[in-house]
Amino acid sequence: MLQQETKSTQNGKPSVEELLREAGPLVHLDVLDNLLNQARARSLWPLTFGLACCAIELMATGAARFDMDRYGAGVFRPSARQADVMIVAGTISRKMGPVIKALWDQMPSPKWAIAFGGCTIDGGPFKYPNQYAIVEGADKLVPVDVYIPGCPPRPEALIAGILKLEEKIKAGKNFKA
Amino acid sequence: MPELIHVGRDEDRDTYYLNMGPQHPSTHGVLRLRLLLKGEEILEAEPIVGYSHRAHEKMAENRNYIQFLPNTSRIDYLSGMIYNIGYCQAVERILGLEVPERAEYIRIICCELNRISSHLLWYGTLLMDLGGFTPFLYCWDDRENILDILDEVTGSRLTYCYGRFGGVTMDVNDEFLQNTLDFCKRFRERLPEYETLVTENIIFQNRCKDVGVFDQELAQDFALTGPILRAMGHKRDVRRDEPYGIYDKFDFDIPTLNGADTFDRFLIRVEEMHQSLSIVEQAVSRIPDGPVMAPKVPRKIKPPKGEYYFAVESARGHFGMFIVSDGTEIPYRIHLRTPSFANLSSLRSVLRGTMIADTVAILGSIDIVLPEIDR
Amino acid sequence: MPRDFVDIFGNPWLAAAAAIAVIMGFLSLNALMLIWMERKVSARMQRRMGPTERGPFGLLQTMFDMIKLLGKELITPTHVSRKLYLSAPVLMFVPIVAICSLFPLSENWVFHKYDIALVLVLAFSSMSILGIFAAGWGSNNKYSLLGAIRSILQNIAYEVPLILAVLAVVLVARSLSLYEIAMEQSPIPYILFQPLAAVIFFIAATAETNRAPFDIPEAESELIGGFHTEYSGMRFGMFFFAEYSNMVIVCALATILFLGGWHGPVLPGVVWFLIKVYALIFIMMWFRWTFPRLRFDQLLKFSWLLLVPLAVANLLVTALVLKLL
Amino acid sequence: MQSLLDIPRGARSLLKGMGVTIRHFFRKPVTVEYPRKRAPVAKAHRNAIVLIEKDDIGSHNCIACLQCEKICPSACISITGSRPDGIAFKRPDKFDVDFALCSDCGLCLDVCPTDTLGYSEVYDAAGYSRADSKFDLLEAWRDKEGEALGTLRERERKKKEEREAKRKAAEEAKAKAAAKEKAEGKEDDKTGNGTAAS
Amino acid sequence: MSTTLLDTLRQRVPELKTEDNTSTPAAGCTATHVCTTADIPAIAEVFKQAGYCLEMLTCLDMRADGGIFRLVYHFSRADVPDRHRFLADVEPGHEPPTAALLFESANWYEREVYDMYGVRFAGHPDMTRILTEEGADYHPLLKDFGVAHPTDEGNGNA
Repeated sequence: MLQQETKSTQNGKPSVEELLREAGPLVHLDVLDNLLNQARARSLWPLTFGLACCAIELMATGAARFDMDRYGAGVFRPSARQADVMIVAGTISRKMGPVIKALWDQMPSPKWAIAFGGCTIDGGPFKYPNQYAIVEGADKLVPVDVYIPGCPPRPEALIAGILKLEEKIKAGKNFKA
Repeated sequence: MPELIHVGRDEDRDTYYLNMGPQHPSTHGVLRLRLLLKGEEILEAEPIVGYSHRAHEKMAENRNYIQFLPNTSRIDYLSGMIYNIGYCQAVERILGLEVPERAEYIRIICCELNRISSHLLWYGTLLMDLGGFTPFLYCWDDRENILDILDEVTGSRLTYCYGRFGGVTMDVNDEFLQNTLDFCKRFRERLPEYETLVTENIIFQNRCKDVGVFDQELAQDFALTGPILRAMGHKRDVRRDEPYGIYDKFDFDIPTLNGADTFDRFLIRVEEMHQSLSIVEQAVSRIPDGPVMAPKVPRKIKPPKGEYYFAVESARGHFGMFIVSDGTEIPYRIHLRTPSFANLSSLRSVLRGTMIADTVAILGSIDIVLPEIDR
Repeated sequence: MPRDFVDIFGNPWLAAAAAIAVIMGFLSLNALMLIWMERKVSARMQRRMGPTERGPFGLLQTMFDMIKLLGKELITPTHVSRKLYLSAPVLMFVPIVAICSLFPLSENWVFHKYDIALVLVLAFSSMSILGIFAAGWGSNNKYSLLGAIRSILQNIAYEVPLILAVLAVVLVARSLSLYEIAMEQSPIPYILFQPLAAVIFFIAATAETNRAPFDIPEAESELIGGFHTEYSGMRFGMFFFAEYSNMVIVCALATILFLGGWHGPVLPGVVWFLIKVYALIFIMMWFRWTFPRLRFDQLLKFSWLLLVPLAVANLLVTALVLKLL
Repeated sequence: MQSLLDIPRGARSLLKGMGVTIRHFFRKPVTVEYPRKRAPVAKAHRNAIVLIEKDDIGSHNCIACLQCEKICPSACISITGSRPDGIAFKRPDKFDVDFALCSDCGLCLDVCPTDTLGYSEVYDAAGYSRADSKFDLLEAWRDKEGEALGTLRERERKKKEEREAKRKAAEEAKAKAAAKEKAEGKEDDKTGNGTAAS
Repeated sequence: MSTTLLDTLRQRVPELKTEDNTSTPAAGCTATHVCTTADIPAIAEVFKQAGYCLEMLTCLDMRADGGIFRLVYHFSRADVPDRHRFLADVEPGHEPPTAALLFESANWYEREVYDMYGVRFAGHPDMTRILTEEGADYHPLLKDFGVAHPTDEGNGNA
């Protein structure tokens, strides 16, 4: 029945989609969605996942001076089932690619990824023509939300990245980069 | 990444494979340990490496000598300064370049500070593997002080590119020297605090004493170097055996113990921190004035044709660079003989018969850095 | 005699429902507070600041964690045996609520006056181990299996000295009802009579809640997540919840048995009771952030070769002394 | 397990260990609350490279000699330059740095003939896409470019004038010298003639 | 001390060409020896008795000039700094004998040489790849593998 309805829009009657669009959703879930987003943004549990040099700066951010725990992000969960954000820190070698993909799939659904360091953005200092050993960029494996350049970036850059990720989560659906 | 349980039943023992996979809180990076277990006891241990292979040696063959500098501090990013300056010293020895006295002293100070910061990070991660989280944070607090001092003059916190052929990029001012002395004094006051918190802790001693005892022929079989070898009674240190730079002008002794277990390897590294502190203090007190860069450095580095080998003592052991030059500006081959590659291969025979909790302790006491193994 | 819930509500079923409501309220508030307290205490001991950005002193941090966990996807892996896997959090949580109803908080704050409350507490507390085992065995993951086996052995090993220590107190108080034990200690808390029993009880209690030097079942650095490796979302939250509630129960039991429950000079009974409980919880947290983890076989040897003989000796000495008096 | 005598020693070591942590419990934490207060960063800290203002031109002094592009190990600098009229050196039209590839080695700063490369103060860059780590270094100097070209042309003109002045002075000097020689030459001729005539 | 070592060495391997490098410190070893791959086990045995360890084993791709792979062995002594370098040439396709039976460290070194150059070692307990990705069918460090030939002034990336 819906299909015929849409076809008869030529004679000026609004089609069903327009009607639905005007009426808006029957149940307003975005208030709950907004609450959940606010909570998700304020408690990001990273996955302990250091690959190379940037992993040391990741540990430095968790340590005493820069202390990610001030933002609730200090709870490093070793198991992928309990982590929210995967901070890819370090060069991704080709042999490590499938492992990262598997870890990403094991994480429960509202999950985000931070590409921490030049190697995870597009290969960093290890990028040269015919490079056979590394995956040039984490976004070839996982959908990355925040990119933090630097080799290695300072711990403050990671905290800035986490704050940017929080804004992105808080903005929810209507987030514009 | 635990696989499904498939219990392999051979005749009398039910064994199963456990995968301390590439992503594991205590494998210090991306090492994968495939353990054949019977209950908690390990029958077979196979370290699988290669998960952070970044083709350093291939990159050495497509860029000239000066452009390989940033790679050197990323091979072993915990003793980045030692590797970076070791590479510069290797090429200087090939070219016969003379480095001014002040630059040599600055190099010694920065290398020893880097060694202390690497040992501090090892200290923290070993304790975290054994379950005590607090010492990890204390170590990081002291390590941040070292990073600030080195940041002041080298510009980076972890992967230094401070050395150039013929000297160092930036001179050192008095404030840097004063900061170093303050750090040494403050760190010496803190070490007894670590002592009471960890070394005398009865639980820690039980977890480390007589755990992972290396028997003597392992040293020769696996070409072990560094603190592991010194914990087995061999007084071997590249700074003393094949002196490079001006290490022969400083008096520091090489700590050796012959218990060869996790606790002795722990004590060796703590003692090495003391020694490095004394080296830094001697260097700061006797640093001369003068230039930090050799007067005339050839614009294009073209080492004469031939095979060269140069070794330095990194925080983990004997790091050697086998450089083959064919006279052009691009190195023909640079092979990086890294200490952890040999040290880790000894895990195959050491882990037999130990328990999982011991694997973590032994792996922590061997102190490996994965990209240095996978190059 | 205090008016307990049954007198207040008349109908026992209503009283039970009211009791459960009160307990759930207290436990959930308490868990939120304890998780925050643990993160702040651990941070302060490690020269850092802990959660500060969420609310004053980061108080709202745990609330946000709980809401986020509620909103997470509940992954049930295919290779998991569903019945065990799904029942584990419930199995772990039910005994806790049951135990809480047995504690007399002060003179007239008691849910129901049982004369053998102590036996019930010990019975229920050994039930929660079933939850851990169901979680470990059910999630068909080698790490969880190892965690489950370890936790059973550990709980059995530390149940024995726990009970022996409690027996020593029962001998002195000559009663099994928590209310009467607490009443006996009005002038002098039993810790002065039974210092060794108190120490053994506290060590066994720390091991019972899988914490501090005895946190072998969920040893993060060895077994990734221990028995709760495969749990995500609010199911993992339930384990978190159960662990902190266990802590409260064990410390409450310790205060009633050894520190004289609600007796204290000026403040009302309940406040004294809560102060003592939270002091003991602080000591437990202090343990956790100071000591490395015991290896598994050392842990068992420590209990069987050291705690159990000491507890038995203590029991004999107490019996002898009571006989002579 | 260790012998029974060890228990007091063991217990004492545990208690002393706990003493250390409780002492830290009451000490002030060392955390720097990053967004609110910023830890002091070393002046020499290497972040992304930028063009810095050089010797009173009012803008950078890059002459697009491509030395830094050649030496860069990870090839993250790409420059195209052209010679504006009236200036001896080239000026860059495009100076892009892909900071994600940069390894902070500092070779470009060593190699720059006019020392116009420096390190930026921004150490906490984070973005939502790969493009956020690709910086265009000329952007900061685009508005000052006109004025800089003016000063450069004016300096060029001054140099040209100096050169002409020097050349003219040299010619005059030569001319004067030649004139002086002619004058001496005439006297020689006179004396010469005299001698010859007598 | 090392003279007796050289004598026992020469008895076991008569046609060993030795060149002394003590005068050139940059070479980093006391002596360089050129031998054939056949007598590597014999050399390894001599050094094992003398208490030396196999510090390094690597390979050079000399197929451009001479059509051979050159294996480089470094035997080094524990307490006194004394290092001997052995160069052994291998035709592509031949399998040199393994030293892993005598020196355990050779196990991983030879696996790495196989991984990077494709030179297989006969008698090696576990001749598989060690560093490159699973299912890799290339040997990366060969000279003709995937590198834009570096021009003299620019680097390989230009």
